[in-house]
Amino acid sequence: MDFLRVMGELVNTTLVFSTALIFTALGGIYSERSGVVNIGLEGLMVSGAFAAAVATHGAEQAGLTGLAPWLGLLAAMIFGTLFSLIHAAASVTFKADQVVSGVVINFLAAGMTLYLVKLLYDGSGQTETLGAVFSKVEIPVLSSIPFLGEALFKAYPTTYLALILVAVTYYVLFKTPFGLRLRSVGEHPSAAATMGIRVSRYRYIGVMLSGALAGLGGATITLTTTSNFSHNTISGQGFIALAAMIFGKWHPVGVLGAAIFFGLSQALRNFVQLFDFSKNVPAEFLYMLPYILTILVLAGAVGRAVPPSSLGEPYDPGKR
Amino acid sequence: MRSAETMVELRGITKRFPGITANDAISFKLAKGEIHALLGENGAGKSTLMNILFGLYQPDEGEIWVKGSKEAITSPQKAIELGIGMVHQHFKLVQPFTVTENIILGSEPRKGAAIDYKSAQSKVSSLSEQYGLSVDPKAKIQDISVGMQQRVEILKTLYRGADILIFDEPTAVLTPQEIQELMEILRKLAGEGKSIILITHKLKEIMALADTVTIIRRGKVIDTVSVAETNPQQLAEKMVGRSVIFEVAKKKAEPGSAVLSVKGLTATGNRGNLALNGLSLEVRKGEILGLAGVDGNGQSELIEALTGLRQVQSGEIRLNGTQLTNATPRAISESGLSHIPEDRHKHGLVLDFTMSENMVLETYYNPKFSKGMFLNAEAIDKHAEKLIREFDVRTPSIYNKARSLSGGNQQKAIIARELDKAPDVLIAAQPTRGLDVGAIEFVHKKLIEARDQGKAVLLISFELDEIRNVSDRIAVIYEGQIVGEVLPENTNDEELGLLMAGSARAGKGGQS
Amino acid sequence: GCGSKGTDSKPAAGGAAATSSKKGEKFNIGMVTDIGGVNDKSFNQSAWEGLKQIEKDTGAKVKYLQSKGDADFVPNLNQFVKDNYNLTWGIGFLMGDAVKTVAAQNPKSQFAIIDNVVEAPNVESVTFAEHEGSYLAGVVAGLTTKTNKIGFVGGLDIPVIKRFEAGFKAGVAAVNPNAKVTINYTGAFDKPDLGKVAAATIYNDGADIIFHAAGATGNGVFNEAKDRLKAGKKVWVIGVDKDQSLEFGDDVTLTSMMKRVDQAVIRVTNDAIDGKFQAGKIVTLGLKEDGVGLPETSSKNVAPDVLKKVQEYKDKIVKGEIKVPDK
Amino acid sequence: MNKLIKIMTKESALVPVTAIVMGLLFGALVMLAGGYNPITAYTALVGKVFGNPYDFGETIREITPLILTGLSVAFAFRTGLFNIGAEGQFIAGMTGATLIGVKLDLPWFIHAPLAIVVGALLGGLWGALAGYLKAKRGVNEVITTIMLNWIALFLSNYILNQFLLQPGQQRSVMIHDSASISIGWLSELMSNARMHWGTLIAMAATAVFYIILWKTKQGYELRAVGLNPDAARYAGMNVSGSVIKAMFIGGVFAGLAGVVEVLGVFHYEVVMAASPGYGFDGIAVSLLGGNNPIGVVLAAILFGSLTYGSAGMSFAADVPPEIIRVVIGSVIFFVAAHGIVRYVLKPVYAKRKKEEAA
Ligand SMILES: Nc1ncnc2c1ncn2[C@@H]1O[C@H](COP(=O)(O)OP(=O)(O)OP(=O)(O)O)[C@@H](O)[C@H]1O
Ligand SMILES: Nc1ncnc2c1ncn2[C@@H]1O[C@H](COP(=O)(O)OP(=O)(O)OP(=O)(O)O)[C@@H](O)[C@H]1O
Ligand SMILES: [Mg+2]
Ligand SMILES: [Mg+2]
Repeated sequence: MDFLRVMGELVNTTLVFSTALIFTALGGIYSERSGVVNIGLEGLMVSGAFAAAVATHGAEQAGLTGLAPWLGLLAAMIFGTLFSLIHAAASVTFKADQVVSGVVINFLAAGMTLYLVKLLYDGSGQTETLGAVFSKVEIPVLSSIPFLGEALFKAYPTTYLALILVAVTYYVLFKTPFGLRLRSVGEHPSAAATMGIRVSRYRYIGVMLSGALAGLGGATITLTTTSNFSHNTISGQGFIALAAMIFGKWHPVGVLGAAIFFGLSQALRNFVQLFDFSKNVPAEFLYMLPYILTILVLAGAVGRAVPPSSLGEPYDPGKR
Repeated sequence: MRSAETMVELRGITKRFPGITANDAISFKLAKGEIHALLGENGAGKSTLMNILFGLYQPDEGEIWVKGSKEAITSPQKAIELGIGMVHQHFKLVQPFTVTENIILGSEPRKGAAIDYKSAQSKVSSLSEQYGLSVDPKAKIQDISVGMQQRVEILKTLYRGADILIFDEPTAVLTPQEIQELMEILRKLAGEGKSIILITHKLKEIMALADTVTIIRRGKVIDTVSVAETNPQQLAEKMVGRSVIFEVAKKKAEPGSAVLSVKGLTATGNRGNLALNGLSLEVRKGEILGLAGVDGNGQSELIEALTGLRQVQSGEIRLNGTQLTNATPRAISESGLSHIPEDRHKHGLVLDFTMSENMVLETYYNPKFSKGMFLNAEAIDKHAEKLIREFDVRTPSIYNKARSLSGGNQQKAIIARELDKAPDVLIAAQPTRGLDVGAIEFVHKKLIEARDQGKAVLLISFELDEIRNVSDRIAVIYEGQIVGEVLPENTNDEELGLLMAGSARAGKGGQS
Repeated sequence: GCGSKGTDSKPAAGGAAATSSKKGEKFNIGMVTDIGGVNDKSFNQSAWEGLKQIEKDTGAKVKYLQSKGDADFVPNLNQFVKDNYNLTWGIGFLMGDAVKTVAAQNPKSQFAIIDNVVEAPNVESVTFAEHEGSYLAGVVAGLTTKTNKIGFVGGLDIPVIKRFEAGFKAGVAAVNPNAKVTINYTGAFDKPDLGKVAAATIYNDGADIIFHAAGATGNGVFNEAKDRLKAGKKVWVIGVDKDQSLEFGDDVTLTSMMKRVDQAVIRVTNDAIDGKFQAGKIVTLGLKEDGVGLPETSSKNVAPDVLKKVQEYKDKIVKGEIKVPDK
Repeated sequence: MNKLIKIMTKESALVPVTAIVMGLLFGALVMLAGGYNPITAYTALVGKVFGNPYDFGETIREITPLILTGLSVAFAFRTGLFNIGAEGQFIAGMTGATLIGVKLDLPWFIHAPLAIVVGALLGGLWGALAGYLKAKRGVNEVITTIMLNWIALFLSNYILNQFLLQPGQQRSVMIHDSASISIGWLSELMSNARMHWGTLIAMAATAVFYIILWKTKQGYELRAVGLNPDAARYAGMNVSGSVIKAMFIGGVFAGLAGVVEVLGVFHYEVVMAASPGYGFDGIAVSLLGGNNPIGVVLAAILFGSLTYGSAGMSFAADVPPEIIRVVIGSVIFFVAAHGIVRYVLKPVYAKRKKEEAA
């Protein structure tokens, strides 16, 4: 086995697994940096995966083959944003417990999307299989560099988009007035309020961005992996993204690292099966590998993650 | 008093909260260039009134006039537009942000889509020069002293061009030096034509600084007087409605043997710095040792080391001769040490527990309050009833949450709990912070009573008056060491100030 | 589902459309699915298609209940029993114990189960000799591979799937001893992402054919193959349970190892309607009974000489000359 | 009766009841939009739950594990921890009970209790593991519990495959009858519904939850740590110990849920392709019940009845059962966002005030 090539493929596979996590965890950052806990990421991913499947299928039917997956992404962002409004309304306007509200999102998304699938597709439990999904893009010249070419320059457009969004998020959060205000609202809402910042508005925006990005994350899975939407298209990825967000310390670059780590440990378990020694290891232990690795790394890592100070606290100007 | 232009006029402001009228038809006038003090007991309604002026609360009745026109101040944004700035009782600063970020938040200079940090920093620097408010624009709030934080708060308002400044208990958390500096700053601001409302419990500050003072009691204006025409005694009486003794009456201490002895204590602080640097001290039976010092010289670390909340690297702590170095908080507490903590909300109380539950926070497991693995609710309630009666803690019932009590009453409850443990040593850290004169009087009385019963009391305070009035002996801490010991009757603020500033000089006559 | 429009699967639209003269008029047939539901593109769907066919042909009333978890099996079966359904199907291996319990408690009701054996006087069990069909898939793969590397992607490492693996490996070995079969169990039947990456790993390793027995996880295998095709690299997938070329297209589907669940359901149900229900019987459908096998559409992609070989091996298995291992 | 109305219209009861009604109404709207008849559907749902002894018994069976996983999540919440790991603890409990139930052969009065205890302990240990990582290594419990869920799933599959497998089946060997906690006579009474002592265990667990938290020294510590860890440390409590203990006790509750499913319902454990989901539902139950033991029981009853009844809905009214998740989700939404409910109830309050004034 050509070692370089195999390593290249390992990185490549890692990125495939990481992409949806990056989108979703970035979304989580916007919400939680604004002070709103978001365990509804799973549900938001579900809504995005659903919308992407439906929209792409629709576009396909309309003959927009090339454009179809892009329309799917767009629809996922819109639908995810709309869905996240439920969370925003409950936890910002009505000051509901944010964890509860996140659970609501997960329930509603799971129920609603499948119900809609059944209505839209004649009682079927999943959407039609999509033809017009994303395929890997090879970047000319670069993709023929040994190792690096295989590792980085043969990827889905969504992967490139995710990486770009990491940079964009970093810029937005730490360089722009919007980011400063968003973070201030999550750290100390009453301080922000006394500076004339509308806490609720920024929290709404934070949650809606998380909806849009988690929607993208869900769409990624539909459009690069499953090619349809069913009850198990999203099964736990949202929670892993939540973990990635915490592991990444609510920072876009940290999140990128965490998502890549989770992706790598998933990819590893497949690669291990190529080697003969793995025959002597019970399969179940290979399946556990990613999760055990995560715990070991976290337990060994120094420094606790400090969440935004006002995370989870509804802002009530009258409260002291 | 100048008969200058009126900047703010409040007419008949009334604000009701469930069960209480916090402001009852309050009228008030602020003239240009004036420093106008607001005086009143805890809960009198001062903060509420100012929060209304700053747009955080809406009044139920009354009118607000600013610079001659009637205004509806519906949000802080509106208040800022009208040139009103407020430095809150509890600072409104974003801890992980830099000084600059905190100041520009909400009105950031831009370059393209991004914040123009360069011009922001230079603006901050020039402002801070103009008003003599020195700050490090790049430092994070979490890394700077309280005094510096307050300067940031002031800069925030100046940055927005405020000419009406509200200060809600600005000196409660400052050291004497910082208070001096702040007074200078306030005078300077007034001199530049800014109008200032100052809330404080410290009559000395009012006398030294204010032009006019308005006294509020239970939501009503009692009187507005010119400072030139009044004196502290009169102000205090107007405020509480009875006469107040300022000097605490105490008989001379009769100290016995050392109960708490600390030798060569070394410990690191939260940021890895050497916070305690071979510190030694002794507290004797029947005396109050006052520990004076500027904030950040190791006081907090010393308290934590003594109470088992911080590990020390070397040195030893003995209580009645028993080794308690690096013992657990419980072991220390059981050996006879009680602790009135500096931060009553963080350490002193579980705010969402009932008062009854809070009164056994350190003793719930004693056979007195438990049977086997179960709690004895009856005994716990009885205990709470007793303490609350004895210490006059004002709460509707023992089943109310600690959160619903005022700061003064919360503090009384903590003192009751700590003294009830019948300790040999009592550590009282900033025990009167934020309390009104009446409450302060009560706390001081209790500390002296404890001393008279033969307890050893270690009083840590930034208030020099408090240290000098209450202590029998004063030790000064500087950079993790005791740099001097003096007797209160033989010293003055100046000498203490010098010691606290680190001018190494052995205390005279401290070894009585 | 299945790419085909108009699969009428709105739950129990009822047999109202049936004309009055049909033989199954007063006959009610229930079916309990596992969590996958009747649109799982796998055995549940196949079984339901069989029942829909029955409804059309005989006018019998058919209805299904989808389980939300293992605990639902028993009450769902009971729902049909209590409504006096004439025959109740339990679909899938997992339903074994539930069918057994409910059958014992309701000796007067009739049950049938797919993929598992329930020994009870009122149950007919239908199982399939997956290893026999997989053997033929192995023959196709062994003769078609150009790289001598072949992959197998399984769902859970459980006896049924082991039968697929064992038969497949034996088939490959019989015709191409040099070919290496890489085995990958993904640990899930519902994770296309895992299937996709497993396939990518195996294809990257040089394999040009993958046989999957992994339910929806296998969809990922197809997706990976399609991805590669788009990038100009031709690889094959061998589908499972149904003729998956109908779903995923001829350009990546070499052939499929079909389990004719629909046929089995139709046969047993028809017997029941005709009053010839073989209660207590255990039927194993292998190559001989056409319960398993490769679809007609195989001829599109499988070379004629390979198909000829397949026929030879099939005959031998049917005659009993070859005994296919099942684990 | 008047008294009952008074209780029902008290604000504490009125708000959740209204929230439930609003959730059901929202579900009805969704059904209408999809072309289904909500009245038929809800009638079928109620019929499925109360229609006959069998279904009523099965509804109780459905509710039982939800109470336990709900308690598990609620207990951790009370100590300031978010236990997403009830799922894994549930599986650990199942596996423990199966191991004892299959491998040992003892008289019933030892066997069943032992299986229960071992399962509960395993669940507890699985929880404590996350607690330990939080207390000693500072790892966020949300991450570890999510990871431990997966590890539990695969580890349990490994144990089943390796030591307990019924040859040719995808599940363990049946547990010995002596380990069963099914109640034969009651099942017979309820037309074979799977009744078991686990329901009693769940009720007992509810009482234990209450007693531990509000009557014992330990519970006092746990609550103090949950509400203010700094003050707890100041008061000499062992904060990291409390974190571990709380996760352990929470894990015991979730483990018991798994135990009763094995010993009372299935009598074996299957090799699972995916988590059974009781732990995640436990989060919803706990939150719906306000992390309060009685609330948890009521929430589990609601949750379990709706879930079980949804099969009736799809059987009799052809409504896709997914809709019930929408209903449950919106009930929780309205309970959480009680601002909306209060707004809706405003006229009621106004009227009451008038009456009182009169
Ligand atoms: N948000 C609130 N909700 C309910 N009641 C409040 C609220 N804020 C203030 N109050 C009531 O208003 C009264 C006045 O409180 P306020 O904070 O204005 O007092 P204060 O004079 O600033 O006291 P202190 O000297 O302790 O700062 C209090 O007694 C309290 O009962
Ligand atoms: N959320 C609240 N609801 C009702 N009353 C409150 C609330 N918060 C505070 N109060 C009341 O406000 C009054 C003053 O409270 P406050 O917290 O300002 O006390 P304080 O003396 O200023 O303490 P500190 O300065 O230490 O914060 C008290 O009488 C208290 O009962
Ligand atoms: Mg105040
Ligand atoms: Mg105060």
